[in-house]
Amino acid sequence: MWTEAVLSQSIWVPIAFGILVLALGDKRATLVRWVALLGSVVTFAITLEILAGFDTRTAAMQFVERIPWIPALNIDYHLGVDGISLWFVLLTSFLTILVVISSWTNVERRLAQFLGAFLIMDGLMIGVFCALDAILFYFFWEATLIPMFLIIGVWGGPRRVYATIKFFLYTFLGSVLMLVALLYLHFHSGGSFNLLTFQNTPLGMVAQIWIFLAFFLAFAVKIPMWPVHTWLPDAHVEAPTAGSVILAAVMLKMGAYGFLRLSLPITPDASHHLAWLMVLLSLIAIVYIALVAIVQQDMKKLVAYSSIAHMGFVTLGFFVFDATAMEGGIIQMLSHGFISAAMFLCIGVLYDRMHTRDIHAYGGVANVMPIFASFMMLFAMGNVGLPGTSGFVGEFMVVLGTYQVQPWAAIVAATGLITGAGYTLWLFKRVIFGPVIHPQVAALQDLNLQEFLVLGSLAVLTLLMGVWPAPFLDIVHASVQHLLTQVAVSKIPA
Amino acid sequence: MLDHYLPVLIFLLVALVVGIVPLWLGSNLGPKRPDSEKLSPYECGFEAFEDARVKFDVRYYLVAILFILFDLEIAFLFPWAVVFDAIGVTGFLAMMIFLAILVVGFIYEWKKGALEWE
Amino acid sequence: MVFAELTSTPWWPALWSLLKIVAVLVPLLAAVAYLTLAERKVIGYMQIRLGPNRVGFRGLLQPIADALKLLFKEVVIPTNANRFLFLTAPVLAFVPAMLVWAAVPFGPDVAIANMNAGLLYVLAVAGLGVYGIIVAGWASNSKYAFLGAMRAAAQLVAYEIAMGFALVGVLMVAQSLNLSKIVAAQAGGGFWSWYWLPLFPFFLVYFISGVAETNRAPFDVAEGESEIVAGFHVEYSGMGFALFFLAEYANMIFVSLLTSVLFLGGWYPPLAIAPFTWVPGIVWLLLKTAFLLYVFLWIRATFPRYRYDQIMRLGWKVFIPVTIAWIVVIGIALETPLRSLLR
Amino acid sequence: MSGQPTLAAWLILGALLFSIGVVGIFLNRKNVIILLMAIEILLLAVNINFVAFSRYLGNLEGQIFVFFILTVAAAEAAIGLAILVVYFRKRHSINVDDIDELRG
Amino acid sequence: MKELLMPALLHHWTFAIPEIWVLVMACAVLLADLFWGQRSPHLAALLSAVTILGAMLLTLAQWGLNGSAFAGQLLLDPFTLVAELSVELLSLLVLLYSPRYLRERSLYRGEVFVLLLFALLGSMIMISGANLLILYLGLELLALSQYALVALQRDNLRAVEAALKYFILGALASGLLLYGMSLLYGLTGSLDIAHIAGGLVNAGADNFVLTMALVFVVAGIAFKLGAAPFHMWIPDAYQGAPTVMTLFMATAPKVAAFALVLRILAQGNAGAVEIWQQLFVALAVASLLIGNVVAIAQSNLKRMLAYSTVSNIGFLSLGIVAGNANGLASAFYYVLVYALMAAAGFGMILLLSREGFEAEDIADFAGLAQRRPWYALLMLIVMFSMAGVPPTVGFTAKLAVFQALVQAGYVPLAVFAILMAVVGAFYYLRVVKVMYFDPVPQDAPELAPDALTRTVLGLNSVALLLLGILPGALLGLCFQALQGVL
Repeated sequence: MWTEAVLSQSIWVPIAFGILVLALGDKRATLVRWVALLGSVVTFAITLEILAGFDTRTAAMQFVERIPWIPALNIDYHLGVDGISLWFVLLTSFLTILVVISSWTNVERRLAQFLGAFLIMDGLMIGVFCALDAILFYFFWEATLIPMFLIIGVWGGPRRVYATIKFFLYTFLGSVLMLVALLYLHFHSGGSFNLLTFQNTPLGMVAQIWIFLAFFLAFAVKIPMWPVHTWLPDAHVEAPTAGSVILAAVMLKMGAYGFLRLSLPITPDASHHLAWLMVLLSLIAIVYIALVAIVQQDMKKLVAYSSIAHMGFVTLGFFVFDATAMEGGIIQMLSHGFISAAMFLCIGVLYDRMHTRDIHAYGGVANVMPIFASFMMLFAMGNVGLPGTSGFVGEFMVVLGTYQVQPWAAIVAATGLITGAGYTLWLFKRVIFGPVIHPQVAALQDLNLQEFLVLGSLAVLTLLMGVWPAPFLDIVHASVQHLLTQVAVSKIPA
Repeated sequence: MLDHYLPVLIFLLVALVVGIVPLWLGSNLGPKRPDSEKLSPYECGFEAFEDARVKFDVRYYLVAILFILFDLEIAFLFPWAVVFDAIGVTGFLAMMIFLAILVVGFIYEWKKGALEWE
Repeated sequence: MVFAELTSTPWWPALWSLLKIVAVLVPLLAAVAYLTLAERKVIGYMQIRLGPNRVGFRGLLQPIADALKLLFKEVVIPTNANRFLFLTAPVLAFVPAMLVWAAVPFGPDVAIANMNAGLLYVLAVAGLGVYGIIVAGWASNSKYAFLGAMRAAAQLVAYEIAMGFALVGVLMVAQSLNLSKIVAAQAGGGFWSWYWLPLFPFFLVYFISGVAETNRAPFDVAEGESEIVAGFHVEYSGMGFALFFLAEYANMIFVSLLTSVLFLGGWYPPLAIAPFTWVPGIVWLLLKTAFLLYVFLWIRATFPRYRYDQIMRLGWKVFIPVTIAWIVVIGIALETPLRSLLR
Repeated sequence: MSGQPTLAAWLILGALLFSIGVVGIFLNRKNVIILLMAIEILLLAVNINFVAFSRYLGNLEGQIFVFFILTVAAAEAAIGLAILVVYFRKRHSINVDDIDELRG
Repeated sequence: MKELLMPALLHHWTFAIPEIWVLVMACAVLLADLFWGQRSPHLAALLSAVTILGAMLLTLAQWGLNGSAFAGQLLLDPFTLVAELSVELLSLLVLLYSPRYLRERSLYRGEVFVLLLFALLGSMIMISGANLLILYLGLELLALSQYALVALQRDNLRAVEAALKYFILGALASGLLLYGMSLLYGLTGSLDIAHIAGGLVNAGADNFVLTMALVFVVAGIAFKLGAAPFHMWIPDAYQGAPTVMTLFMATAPKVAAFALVLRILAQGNAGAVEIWQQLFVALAVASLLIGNVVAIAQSNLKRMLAYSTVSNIGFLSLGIVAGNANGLASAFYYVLVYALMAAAGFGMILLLSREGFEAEDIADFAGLAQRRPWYALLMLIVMFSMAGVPPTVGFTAKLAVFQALVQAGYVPLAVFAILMAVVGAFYYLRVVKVMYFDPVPQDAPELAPDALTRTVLGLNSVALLLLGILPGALLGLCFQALQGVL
């Protein structure tokens, strides 16, 4: 019984720990830290259990739990994972550990609330990836906004209030229309809220397009795609490091995941019909946003824009309807989860010491922080997508897959790779290399234990995925195939 | 039905005539020698210098409110009393309940001093 | 023949009503006039003095003289008074005092208008009289008039409730709002079957309230010559004053008559045996009325004026509880075998 | 019957009175007492409707309703006036335009 | 023998026993306070609590029963049970919230509790009434008690002004409702809800008059609910009234007003559903627009919550627009949820207020998260619940309403409403922002919360969260209740 509800455990255990941490209060800081760490580790252990028991041969949902939740509206508490969602569950629970460790010393104010918020976030985000009921999905989806709103607003930078309200309203506005779409589907599917039922519900083209657009708004804002991305740089710049990590590494993935779980299978015809738009927007993100990133003076803003550009590869991969590209997109999501998290953590390391993110304030960091510089080098390479890092695998697969379907799009995307290299390496050069100009930089200390642990584990993963991506792909494979079959079949009633 | 009230209408006219004619007669037959003293309001020795309608005791107002309420209870009692025989025990009990509630209100007023004048 | 022709014309009902009205109104005004004389005489004798005795034989022409005097008096309208309202007020007081008579039964089905809702009509019209008083007090723009009007209104209102409750008791037993039928319900025997006996508390309350409602001593604080110099009509002279005066006395007579109708068996003789039954019913009714009027005067000569708070206390704290309690008693009685005592 | 007003006539009277009441509430800028009177007119208009319907339907329920409306109107007037008196004592005005403590 | 003792009119009077109990006890509390109130100041409050608890027990004791008392004038049906239980619960909540606030303002008097009980009685009668006259009497009993409650703080000009405005517009609303009732009566010759429904079908009723009747009835109900454009009294009354009274006004009476919708419109005028549906579309659009947009400009929390009431009534109206059992059930659920949220919102103001100080400005909440993190968290739950963000109960309420609306085919209206929900989120967020992101002001007054209010508020807010996570039971109850009567 206990092991059966493993998905529920992975959702509710961190939330319970979060509440416990809140209850412990800010005064018992050490205890709070250890309890939070325990919570995140336990959660990760539970998600590992899922991985261990996962059957890669089938595209069906596994570890399914289904009990009536709101019987009056036929809403179920319906959880399950397949190859597409499994990695994100693990990514979430893993990154939460890193967040807890990285916040070990550098959060002074309201520590319990800070860690509590992240633990609760952990559970809610896992919930998003596990939910198989539309309302449950929406429930977790929206609920994640509250802790993130507070994380940015309370522990953020000087313009945090503006940034967090913008973040909240943008994403809220984006997602509410999804609710209408879900309700419409509910009505047309004969009173069910089961996402799997939705996937089999015949829909006319017009309805599909409307629903697709409603979903698109929700997911595009979250990913974010150009032109609804403007909340992201603000949010990242003002968010505390840990907030940026979760935001970039997990919350953006929720949007992409939404396309896979909802848009594509539920509205396949509309997806095909509007694929040109998606590809176009993805390319704009890859090219234009990358150009925007180059001119940024703020390190975090730069990485934020680079996130948008990288997510462009993801959406590109999804909407060319090619197995390689789609798997590439998923791998890119994971890889970006590690690398963007790492980049933000690196910036955090610097920021904790210098309290500025202005690129010009740095220079020659390698001289005083050699270990840090090595790590950052690795992550910068990953961000650029050099072979041997996870970034290479994802982007290469996307471009390759796209080339087979739409060669010109692949060519445009490839130029994005070059621009990406440009801004990342230029950033790296200006910050890490060169002579030490500023006296503050000269006084920098290298990584401490926590920072080393965090960056080290991410570095291992980046390299592992870069050199041996097969196990990651194995898990994804069956589900992607299944999804593509679904997308290929028209749902328009004859 | 309405025939019963025709005399009342006529009576109303007659009464108006009987009331207004003497008034008119009086004001024509009587002398008209006004002077300022005669036309000033009655006072006990000092000049009447202000509008007399400004203030009055709020208790008059309280009485008025209590009256409205009680008078309407009577409006309920009247039809009830007229058909007392027809409505039987039920009607009687119903009105007793009503009166009981009324009495509760009455006791409240009494105890709160709404009926005191000094 | 001429008569038959007359009664068949369409305006006959109106003419007939007019005749009846005149037949009531003229004696009424005469009665009012002589009631003023009677008042002075009766009180005079009670106080061992003669009363008016100069005009006419033993002063019998005194009311006529008074009327003429008032007619030729100057009508003074105070400077700051509201002229229209000031002149309207006496009419407002006078007209209802007359109108109530439309419902009075002088015998079985003998009335100007024999209404089914007669009692309701009486209550409604009588209630209008208070407007005359309030308007007079307001329009005069005099402190005394205003205070008198307020007092009068509050007092009228307080006693109206008790009066209403008393009437409810009558209705419960009589089962009709028609005044003729109420009298008829008291038939059958003699004075012991009239309502004054079983409804004795109501009888008392009703009559005393009647005294209060007409602002008569000892409830005459609204006029209170010695306190607020005639109260609401302090500013009135000549016919304006006369109309208030007429209204008050007409009301006195009316209250007496209605008390006779409701509680003293109306036109029925005290004993339904030979010598009494020879006398016409109307005579009995007028005799009873005259007796009650005498009581009015008697009370005035005997009792000192109440203080205002005493008046209010009597109305609110004695009469209302007593009447409510008696309604319950009567109700219970009617629901039990005791009803034979009432019907 | 020719002498009797028709149902429509009564209803029009009711509607007119009702309109006067509503207009009185919304257009009156002077005195709160007038507002209270407008409310009374409103209720009386309703009463006319009820009585007219009751009479023409030969159904007593409407008249019973009128009794209750009258009572409630009295209670309402009592409370309304009480509030007004308290207000006047505090504000020394019953001018409608002066009721502006709360706004936004 | 039985016939003699229990004549037809009194038949089945036991079905009305909760109402009878509250009436008798209200009178008893009045007298008890009158005679012994001086010596034992808590008597009235305690007795009132006993009364409400007793009423809840009596209501529960009738669970599952169906019937009607007094010749069909008071109905006992599933809706009556659920709705009465909820107004009793809400009144109890008000009672528990109130003592300290009342004591500090010398309002801790028997009258308050008696009026509260009478208001509760009025609500209960509105819920169970099945006759226009009975509904009207319940309505007025409730309204008159409320006017008095608001004006009770005589030395507070704003409270008295609020009472005055509330009174005038409330009386106008009664007038409108009555006028509509009179037309309904004229059309059908009956005051009885069931007969009206039948009468309309038989008469094939004159459409113009029927439309007029429903316009007036809906306008009257809209006034009582506080739906725009009939919302003018809400901001002033909410802001000016003593907060305890506001707390009450925002809770039980809204449930009762919904009962009017059910009884008069859904049951009495089921045949004319298209007419009142359209009217509620207009009300919903106007309420959502005005409530959400104007609320943004408010700096006074009570006033902001008042406009939020208007917007919430807009959402509630969406369920009524759907017109079927599904829609009304969701609207019913919405109103219950709204009442709980409003109770918690105003409860927070109560908690932070002290003698001579009302924590009613949004600025008074500045930095609350640093001073009292738990209170801030509770308020956060309330605000997000009002904004309709999961996992709070506000989300499930909006969900229920939207699903009914979409099912009834009003997708564009649903989209509009949901966009308005986002606008609404903005001003709720502002409160959260002030509590969490703003610094504690220098001259912030001391907080002196008391244990009772704190406990009740905690329970109330946690309920918002728990019901949000596990809404199934309550929602199911609402659906059963409505399906049982329609």
